[in-house]
Amino acid sequence: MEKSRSELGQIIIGVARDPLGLMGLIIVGVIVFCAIFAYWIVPYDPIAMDIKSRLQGPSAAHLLGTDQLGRDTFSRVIAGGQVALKVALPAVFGAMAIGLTLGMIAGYGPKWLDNLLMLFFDTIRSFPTVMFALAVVALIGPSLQTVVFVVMATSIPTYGRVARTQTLTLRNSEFILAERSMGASMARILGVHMLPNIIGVLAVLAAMDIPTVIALEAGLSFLGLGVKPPTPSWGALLKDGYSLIRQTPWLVVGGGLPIILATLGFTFLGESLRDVVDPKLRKQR
Amino acid sequence: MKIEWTKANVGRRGFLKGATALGAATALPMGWANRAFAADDGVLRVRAYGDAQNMDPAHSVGVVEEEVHASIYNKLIQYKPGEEWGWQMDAATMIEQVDPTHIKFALRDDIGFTNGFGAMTAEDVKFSMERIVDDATDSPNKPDLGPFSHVDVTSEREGTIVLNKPFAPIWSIALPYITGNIVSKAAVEAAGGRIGADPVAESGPYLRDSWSPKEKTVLKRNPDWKGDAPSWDTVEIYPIDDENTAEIAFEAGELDVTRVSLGSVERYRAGVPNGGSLVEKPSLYYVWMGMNVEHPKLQNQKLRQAIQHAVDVPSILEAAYFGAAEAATGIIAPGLAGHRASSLVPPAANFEKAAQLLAESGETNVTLTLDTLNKTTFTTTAQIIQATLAQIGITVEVNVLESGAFWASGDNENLQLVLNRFSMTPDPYYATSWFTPEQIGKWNWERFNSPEFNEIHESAAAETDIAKRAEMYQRAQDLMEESGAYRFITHEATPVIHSARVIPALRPDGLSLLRYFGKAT
Amino acid sequence: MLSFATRRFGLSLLILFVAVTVMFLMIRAVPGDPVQIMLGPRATPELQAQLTAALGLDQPIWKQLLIFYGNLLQGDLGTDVFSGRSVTDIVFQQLPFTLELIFASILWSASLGIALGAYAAAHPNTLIDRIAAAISVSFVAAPAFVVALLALLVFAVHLQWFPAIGAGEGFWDRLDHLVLPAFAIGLSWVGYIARLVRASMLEVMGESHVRTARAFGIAERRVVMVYALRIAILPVVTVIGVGMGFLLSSAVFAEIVFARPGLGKLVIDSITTRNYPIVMGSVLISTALFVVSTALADLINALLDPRARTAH
Amino acid sequence: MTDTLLEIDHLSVDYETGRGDLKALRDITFDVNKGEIVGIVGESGCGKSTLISSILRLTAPNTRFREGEIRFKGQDLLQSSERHMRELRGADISIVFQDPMQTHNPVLTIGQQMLDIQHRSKQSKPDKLAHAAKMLGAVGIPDPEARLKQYPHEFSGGMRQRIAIAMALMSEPDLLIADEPTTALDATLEVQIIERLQELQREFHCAILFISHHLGVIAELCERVVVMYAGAVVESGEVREIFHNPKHPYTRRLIECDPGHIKERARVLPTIPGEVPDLANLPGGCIFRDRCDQAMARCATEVPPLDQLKEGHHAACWLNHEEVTT
Amino acid sequence: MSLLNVVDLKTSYGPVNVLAGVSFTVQPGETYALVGESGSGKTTVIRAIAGLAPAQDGSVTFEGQEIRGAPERVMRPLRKDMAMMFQDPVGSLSPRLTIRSLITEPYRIQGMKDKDLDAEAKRLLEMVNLPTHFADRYPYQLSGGQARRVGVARALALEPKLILADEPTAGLDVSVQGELLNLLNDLRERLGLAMVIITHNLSVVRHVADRMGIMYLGRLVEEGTTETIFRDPRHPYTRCLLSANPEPDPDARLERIALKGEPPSLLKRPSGCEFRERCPFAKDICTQTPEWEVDGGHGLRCLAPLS
Repeated sequence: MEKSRSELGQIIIGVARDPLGLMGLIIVGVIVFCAIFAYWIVPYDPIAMDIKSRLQGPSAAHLLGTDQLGRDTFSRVIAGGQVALKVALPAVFGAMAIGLTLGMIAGYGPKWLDNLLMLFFDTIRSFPTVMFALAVVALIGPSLQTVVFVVMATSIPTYGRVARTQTLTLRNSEFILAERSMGASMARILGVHMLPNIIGVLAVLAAMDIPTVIALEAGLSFLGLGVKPPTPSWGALLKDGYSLIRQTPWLVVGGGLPIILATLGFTFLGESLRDVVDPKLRKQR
Repeated sequence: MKIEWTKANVGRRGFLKGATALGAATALPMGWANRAFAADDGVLRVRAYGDAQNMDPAHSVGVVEEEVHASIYNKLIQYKPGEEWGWQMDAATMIEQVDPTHIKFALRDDIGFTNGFGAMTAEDVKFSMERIVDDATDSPNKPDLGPFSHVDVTSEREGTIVLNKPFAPIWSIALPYITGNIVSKAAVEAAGGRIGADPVAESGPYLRDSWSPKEKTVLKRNPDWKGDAPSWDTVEIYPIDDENTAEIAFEAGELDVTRVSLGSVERYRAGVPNGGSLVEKPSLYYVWMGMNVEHPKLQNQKLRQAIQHAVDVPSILEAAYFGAAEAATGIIAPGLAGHRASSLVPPAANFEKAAQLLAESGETNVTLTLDTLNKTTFTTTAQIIQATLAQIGITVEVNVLESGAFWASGDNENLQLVLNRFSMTPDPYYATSWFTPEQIGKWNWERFNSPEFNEIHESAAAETDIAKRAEMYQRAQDLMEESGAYRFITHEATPVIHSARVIPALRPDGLSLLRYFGKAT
Repeated sequence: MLSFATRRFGLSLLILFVAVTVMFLMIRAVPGDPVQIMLGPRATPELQAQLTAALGLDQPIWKQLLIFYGNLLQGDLGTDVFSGRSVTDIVFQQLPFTLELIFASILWSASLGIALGAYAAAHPNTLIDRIAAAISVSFVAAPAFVVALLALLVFAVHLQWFPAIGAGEGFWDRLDHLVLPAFAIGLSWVGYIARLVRASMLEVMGESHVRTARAFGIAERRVVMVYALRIAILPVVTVIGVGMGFLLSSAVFAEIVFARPGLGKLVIDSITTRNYPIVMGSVLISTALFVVSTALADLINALLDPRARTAH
Repeated sequence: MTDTLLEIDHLSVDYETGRGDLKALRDITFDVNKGEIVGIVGESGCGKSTLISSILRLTAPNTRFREGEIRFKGQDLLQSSERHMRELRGADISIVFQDPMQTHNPVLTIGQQMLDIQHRSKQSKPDKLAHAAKMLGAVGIPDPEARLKQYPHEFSGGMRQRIAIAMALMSEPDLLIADEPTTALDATLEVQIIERLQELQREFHCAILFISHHLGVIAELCERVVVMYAGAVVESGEVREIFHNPKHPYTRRLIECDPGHIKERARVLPTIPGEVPDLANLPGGCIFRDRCDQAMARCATEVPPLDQLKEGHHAACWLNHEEVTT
Repeated sequence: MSLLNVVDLKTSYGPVNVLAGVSFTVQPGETYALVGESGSGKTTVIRAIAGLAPAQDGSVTFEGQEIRGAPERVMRPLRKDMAMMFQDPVGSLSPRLTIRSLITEPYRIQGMKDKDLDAEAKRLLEMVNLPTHFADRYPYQLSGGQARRVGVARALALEPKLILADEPTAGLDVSVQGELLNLLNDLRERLGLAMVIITHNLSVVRHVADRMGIMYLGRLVEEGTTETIFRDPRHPYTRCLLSANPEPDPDARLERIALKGEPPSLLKRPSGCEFRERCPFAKDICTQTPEWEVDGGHGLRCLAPLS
């Protein structure tokens, strides 16, 4: 246990040494902080309406103005971070966990299972996301969980394929053969020896995927398939902002800025993470 | 802060030209998109919400298709553009109600069908109307004709429309709207009884020149049209359902006429770009919140009444309709017979009374779901309802549904609260028909079951005395409201902007009557 | 190579079959009824029953599925519920608009992305590399519909450089109409591709054959553009192939905001109106589009990479 | 001086790293005459790769040339323009790398790659291809014209290494650097390559700087040899001299360790215990001291200079100083 | 009873016959070397023995028990007695595990939870002459020689009877190579274990192996005691291999026998004697297929043996 913590510590230190990585770390840190403490930080209740002071421009009282229901945009942006993470984290990590499991099984298991899983992955991938989302939303109704499910389902193949490729590469590597020669079970090989070597690549992929997921939530919101009102999601902000862009451009700014910031943060973090985690690069150090 | 998207002086063309001619000033009026306004090309560009896919009036699915049908076909009578509902002669030179069940008409002799299908005859009128009520046609528009029986052809251009019983909406719905379109009997029969995406024979002032699905429909002047010549040579109809896009297209000079969103009204009141004008029309739509009286949670009438009083309509109008719409008093819009001057429950919420009613109901810890469509206006409205009901301690969860699922709510017995909006034709008969007991499980989502209401709906349609008829419909709406199943919200409004070169011809509810559009000189 | 192509084709057909079947079952499980939507509030029970029967919706699902496949084998996708037109016609009428949009978007975003990525990789850790990275990355998550709308406001209304709506007629006009939508949905790809190319370039540049090329004094330009880029581009081709599916989704937004005809819009409209024949037709075509584009990517990869050619 | 081709003169090279400067090469001095085969022997971490990339000036960005000169035909390469270096690479100085499987671009045909490296030639394309085919034939690739159209992966490792040699010799360079060209190959192929290289060297009269850790190969191929250890030259001289009369303990021990050297079956083999010191954190004195069984007090404090023991034989060890022997 | 008995072992991947029938035996405590060019199938032999590569035909018995194609259930208890060492010293160590976990992995796999794993790790590290603080290091922090020793420690953890070692000195500097071989030799003597060593370095074989087999294209072409083979190779291929080993002596000019060309593709095995086309001593008779003949413990597959 202690060793893995020290490795994690090493990774964090490695990321923090890289200027872009540090920037990513800071941005992500701020977003996570705001998400956790959203309801203590926000100047106003993000769902409290004040119809009299609706559609106000940015001012000292309302940094990013108010929306059509007189809700404080800044507060909604802050609280929206929580929703974004509530969507992105389970979706991305869920997809990663399932994709990883299936991908490793496909890569390590028998050929027929590999073929079956690949068919499964390719089939899911072949639906345009929007079409899939529409059908699912129509089936189970729009909500946070639905968005999570749609995003998760559509990204499983990506993780699955990467995990499979990695597993295929690793399965003939000498250390796996060595484990097999000692009689290690499949579960042990996959869990103890493959997983730690694959998860790094997938974690990087996941970090870079988080902003894409947030943007996807915005897209679904635009089509009216996003989270339930009055939940303050960045996507919902963007959608409201979109329909009022001529009157109140700050609403789009409020929804768009955090997404772009989050993208920068997670991407920088992800790329820096890759540099640190990649053993090829680490050896050179 | 308000950003004005004023037009820049230098367009792309101007840019290029300016670079060569070194005279930026000369380039000024050459803006790229200005061509739409600058050149009087005789093309009227209008926006529709959707694509007119079917050229068969019997299978028309609403206003989008009717806009084209009304231009390429003729009816005995047409709606009159203007502020008041009314009709004018079209294919008929004479039309009169000889008794409550008989209407005599005579046709003009100068209307002919294209593709060599000859002059329009009374036989065509008979064919067009009778095929709609014929079961074999599967026409969704059959109910519009009500108790229509048949047409007696008395001569080549004369005939009598026969009803089974009196039917007041014949003048306001049946004849000037979808079911009134006259098609060529010979042409339809030659086409095998069904018209598809292309008209088989046209007779109106315009001919449908081309249709690029989801892109545009082009109407061209009918050279053989003998009536009043339309002002525009060509009409291009663009299907655009996104209001923002339509407004931007208008401002970019690519549309002459479009309905705009209520949120933009304030901005356009201050001035319409390119010298255009804003026309604010009422609308026939009615928006309400319904309560499913059969749902176990909502069977208590006092609870429903408490909810009625706790919904604050002015807030909704302010936030979701941008103050551009008025509160509704019922399902029948102002200007139509049967409109109520005021509702029984005032628009503004009365939380005291609501709380009192809730206490009387004995219900506590009420949690309800509110189903609504996934459009900003509705979700905004739903959130206000959610917030105002919270004030009397009722928790509401908003279910946002995409349209396919939403419109399938009729047989959803688990429906609790629903935010709904129906369209309307200019006759009260149309409005009441959905709330009859017969419609439970179909369109009467509230499962409002009032024999008296049903009785009024049946008899009012046959009532020809306008004052009496109005009274009956007002009573019908009272019944709805008393049941506690309805909280009327608004009839919306229809703000339309048009370019300076257009004199629009709009129905009182703001819909375009393309054949009457004029040119500003 | 041939057997590889045959197997790839067989797999594509299988994917197509599974995908279409799944979508068929899924869309049927969804509440909603085209008859009700079509007839609107005016439906009488008889009429509904008649139409349901006419559309074959009264049959059990498995039978409908069989009928669907039976028709499909004869090249018939069925008839549109609303307009009575052939679904094949409708879908193929919309397809070119979406294809041209997707191609235009890929073309510009991939060219710019590859150029940016290659430049950044050739000059790693320079200021320009960092700036290019920051700018391109920030576009990755810019939602297509917001970009589209802003592009409309700026370039169509404010500057009036490009037309706002529609798809245009004739080659130049259509191209003119493509600019803004292709910009809007391609933007997020620029950064994505640039990053991908940069990473894969850096990897290739570290391989020893690049060192060999340099050791022979081959001009740096040629080393980067030919020796390294040809290999670095391979994963990009795959990503673009897969990306076609995602681009189809983005196309929906561009088609809504720019009031363009297209498959994306058709899909949305047909699903929300439960227009089953069109849903199935467009699912079939868009899945086929995806399947073909991934297969094409594999093929291009095989052409670019002689190792892949003999490996299979 | 006229027949000296390459002079490495007191060359010191560092790598800047996060842990401080890694002193990869220190005070390297030796030279290569025209038409001569010089071997460089050393185990992992001795600085062979740094030396090669320094000569070609194809160094990593964190490389720092601290001191010294690399003179090629009298001109200091470290001061030359990048343009001049490019002119030299592949023309006057060419190189064969260690791993034949990765030395060619996998997506270009061998013919294309052999065309590209003739970028300085004014010949027509068919002439260039003919020249390429001729070279392939010279290194023993059968049916060279047809094989020009093939891709690297269609050749075996041995063939690829021969192609690499053909490419390196194509411009008739004055200096060929061979960086462990046979390490990745089987013994049978190794001899084939070495013999081929000897033949070609006689034909082209180029000098070869042959880097290898395989003492047998060096002994067979080279005339002179430079022994490197941990970034420094410890001994250099005639092959025969070095192998028969090594003057540095490292050289001596290295030769002893080679099992090929021990003719009779020995269950216990000689070794050099210990590890190469950390170049980022160099101990003072002689770098081999920790592993040397003859180390003295002086070895811990002073770096032994590379002394000339006799004509053409240099060694850096205090043992060779007279005061020790007395 | 021989410890390991391999009889006519065959492996093919699709049309590629990697092993075309290999037979040999290893006695307890004996070191047996398999020698040949790359692609001759050496690695496949020991992987097939350990059940890591498929073997479609033939028989492998370990202590009298048939283990070819045996399920892992049967194999696992046997793996205590049969350990493997791999070519790549660092690459054969699971990169995310500490050295302690790595060398005690066999105990965990065999379910020996009652062992004091820390103490075992210490014992094993000491056995292979590595400092005990190495237990907390990761593979990438080790040099090739150190990693190699970790591999040895792990292979010896359960005190096996047989070690299958694939190129145990590959990638090692000459100065360290001896250390490893000495260590193995030392342990072999102390623990009495038998070894199968694969290598292409003949100099190494001479010092460590009791007997050796020479492989060509997935078959043994010659087998015998190391001494006889070095002294008197009968197969031309063996002779070529032996002569192809450059000696670290500038004056030693071996009478080198040039081997023509490269090994043929396994997909296109030559007819007759498969070495014929490269053989400097080929005769007309070599168009016939040679059989494996054993004479006084010396096996040979050649129709025109050297005397």
